[in-house]
Amino acid sequence: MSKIVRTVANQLMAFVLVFGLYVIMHGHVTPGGGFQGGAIIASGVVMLIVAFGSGQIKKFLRERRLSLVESSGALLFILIAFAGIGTVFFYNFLVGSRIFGGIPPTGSNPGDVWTGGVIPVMNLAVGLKVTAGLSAAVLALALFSSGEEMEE
Amino acid sequence: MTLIVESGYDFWNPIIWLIAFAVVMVIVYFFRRRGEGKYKKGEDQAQIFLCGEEVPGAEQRQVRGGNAYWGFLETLKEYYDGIVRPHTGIVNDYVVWFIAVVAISAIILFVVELVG
Amino acid sequence: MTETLIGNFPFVAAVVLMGIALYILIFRRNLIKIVMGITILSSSVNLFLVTLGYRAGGIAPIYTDAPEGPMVLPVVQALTLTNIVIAVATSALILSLVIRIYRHTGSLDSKKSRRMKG
Amino acid sequence: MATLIGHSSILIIAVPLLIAFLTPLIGMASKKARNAVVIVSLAFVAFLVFALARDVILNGIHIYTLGATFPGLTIPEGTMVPVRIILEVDGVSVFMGIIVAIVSLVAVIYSLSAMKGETGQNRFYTLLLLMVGGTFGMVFTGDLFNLFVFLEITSISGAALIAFRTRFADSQEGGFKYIVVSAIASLMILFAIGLLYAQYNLLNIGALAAAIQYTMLDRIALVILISAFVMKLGGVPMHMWLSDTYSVAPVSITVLLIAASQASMYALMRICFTLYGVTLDLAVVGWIIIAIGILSMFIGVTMAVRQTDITRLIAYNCVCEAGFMLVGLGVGLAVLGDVTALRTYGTAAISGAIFHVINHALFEGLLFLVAGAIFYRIGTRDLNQMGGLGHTMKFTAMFFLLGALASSGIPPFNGFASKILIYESVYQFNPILTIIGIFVSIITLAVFVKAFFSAFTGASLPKYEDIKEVPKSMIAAMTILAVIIIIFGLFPGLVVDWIVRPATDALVGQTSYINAIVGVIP
Repeated sequence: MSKIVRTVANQLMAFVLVFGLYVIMHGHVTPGGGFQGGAIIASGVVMLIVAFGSGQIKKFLRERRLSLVESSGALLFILIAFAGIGTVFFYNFLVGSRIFGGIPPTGSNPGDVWTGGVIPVMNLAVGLKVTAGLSAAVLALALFSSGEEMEE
Repeated sequence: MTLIVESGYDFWNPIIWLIAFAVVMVIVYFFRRRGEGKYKKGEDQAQIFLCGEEVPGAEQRQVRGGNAYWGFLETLKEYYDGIVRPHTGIVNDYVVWFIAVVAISAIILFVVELVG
Repeated sequence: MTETLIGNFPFVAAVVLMGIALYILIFRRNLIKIVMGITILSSSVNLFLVTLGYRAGGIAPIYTDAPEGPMVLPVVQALTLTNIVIAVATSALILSLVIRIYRHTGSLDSKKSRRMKG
Repeated sequence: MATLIGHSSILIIAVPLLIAFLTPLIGMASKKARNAVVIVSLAFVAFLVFALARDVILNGIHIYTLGATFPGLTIPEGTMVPVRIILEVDGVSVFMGIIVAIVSLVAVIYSLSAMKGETGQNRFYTLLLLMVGGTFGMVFTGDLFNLFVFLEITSISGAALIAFRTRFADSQEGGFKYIVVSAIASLMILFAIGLLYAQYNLLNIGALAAAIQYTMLDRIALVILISAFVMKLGGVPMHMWLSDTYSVAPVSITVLLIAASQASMYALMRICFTLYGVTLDLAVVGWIIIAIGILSMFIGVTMAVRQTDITRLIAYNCVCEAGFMLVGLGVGLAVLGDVTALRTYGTAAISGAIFHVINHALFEGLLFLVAGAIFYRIGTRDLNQMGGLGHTMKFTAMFFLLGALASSGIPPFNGFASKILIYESVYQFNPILTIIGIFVSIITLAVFVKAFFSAFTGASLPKYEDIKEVPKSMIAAMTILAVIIIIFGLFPGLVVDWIVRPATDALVGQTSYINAIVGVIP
């Protein structure tokens, strides 16, 4: 792609990242969540692939790192679920604690980010996994169609 | 007691079967021993005999899997022609069969409902 | 009559979409089109589920700055979201398989690229 | 220990998932550590399954509500219906759990040497553990939507595993067919779940079973559910994907695919017996399932006769064995409303079908492992290329013979024990079914005689003279299955009393399943 496209894509990526992170971290009070935010960031990666070509992107989005991030996201999710096992698996043990412990008022409310217990943390974990997983999948498909293989 | 499988009609106990099997095996062994003495290893008796012709090598002698049951498949050729034709291996046909089964079982279910 | 038809329009749309998807899956041999058929089938099921949860005049089931009034059912929306996530994974996997099939056999036709039958 | 068993139903599902995402991280550091972790975790899961099975059979249904303040809280205060994801483990569930536990352990042990030369083993073990977790989830969950999710997890990871060896074009095609068929089946299942949810606003199987009315929409949902699950377990005429996928997957995965198919069989049982139960039109639905079963038996075995690819031959035999289970199940379903018929032969038919499920997983698993061992050594699955392998691969030949005899229902192996249960009970329902069954068994023996003789007997061919026996871990995996087959064959009464009978009672006793969720209805 031309230099203009590449420059614009470069600048836009920052906004895409911010928006994706916003959607991930506000998943428990507004529409959105880990998957949606992760998909937004991955679509930013698609934009970069279109602008720069899959060969360029492959150089700094290594599969090893993506797989590391993906695994740790999934691991974080499951570990949080395991952490509640003192009571019951998936028990929301953070409610009332200092991290995301606020209890939202019932009924219509302006929305408080500092609520939800483990749910925002799980959203973050899912967001990490989906960002890495979808980027890897898109990159692999792009490399496939240009005739290369992803390195192991 | 717990060694027996009851089917509501009859029972099955493999231990009894094994005992019977062992008895039969002992009888078979006696028959077999009667002929054993005449067999001599290493002589022509132990060789393959093919009407005096030279015995072909292992590659030619082996009955291949594709040749087994040739007669069976040849006799039932019409049945097999009919049964192999639907196995096209095309993924679209798999979907067709699924929808056909849904449709046929739905029709059966509703027709029986209306009749009965 | 017309009112019930308009009220049930989303259900009709879901069924029509399902019909289109099944048509594609049965009559289109191109592997990419089969993937599209599966995606459309998934969308039709999603539409059906979301419609189930609709209550007349309902708003989105989010309490953040929610106006007064009834809300639509959130459970089916959760089901739909799960299905969307699964559909993404499925189509990514199928597409990568299609590319590999194309590499091996040089064809995207489900009849020409088939190697196993009988 | 009591705490461990209390949480075991979720641990059985969650530990494979946890280890699945841990394996890539461990695998980057050391391969040996990764293999050890995978095996130890699956052994731990198998231990939990057996402990849970003992507890469930002695103390009754096991409930686990995710995210509640205590596990038994199915209906929280202020709600009328179960709201959370609930795992409900009864006799059938633990029975299926035992199958999955055995099979997954065997598959991993076999993979250790079978997959040694492949690239991307980290991903292989991740997907394998995901598939194991998904299969466990399918059999333990008490929630219809959750069943769908676990079905999809199993299907997606299964398809990726079938196509894992990217250098074979056949594998890619098999994976493609599997995922297309699975995706369509699962989406139709979700549609049917939507139909049920539209009427009752419930997703929990127990609560739904208490409320179900058998309306017109319920019938449509029933037809779709039955057809989709029968497609997933490979009943004729929707069996064609099965031979294409089972024959090209790495064999350790094929063994898991069999377990996944049996989990679909479990789902079919749940739908017919627990969810709809006596409300449905028993005779008609029973006969539909019997008809599919008879077709599967007949077409499966006759197609197996003409195969020259050894794994395809065994795959068609799988279709045939699935037919036996469907017939037993259909007969049991057809007489479910009739108390005397149910007591005289109905429960025996269901027991036979359930017993055949575990036997099927064992002996077909063994046969596939043997076929994989042959492929590992000589690099082909074509029976026309084989011959005289028994001279050098003695153990493999023995194992094949054992699996073949068990599969064709030759006494005293386990296949005979379950088949005789089906024959004798089905005979009282309709004698023709038994006659077809015995006929099919005879042809099954003929099929395996062909396979055994063309692969293992005959003079040793010059090109295979220096073929060695397969590595130890593959032998070990096959030995585990062979030993279990022999034990099940010699003591079928114990197996029936300990695990099959509780499973049958759990299937027939719909009310206890419902009461465990919604409480005793006054």
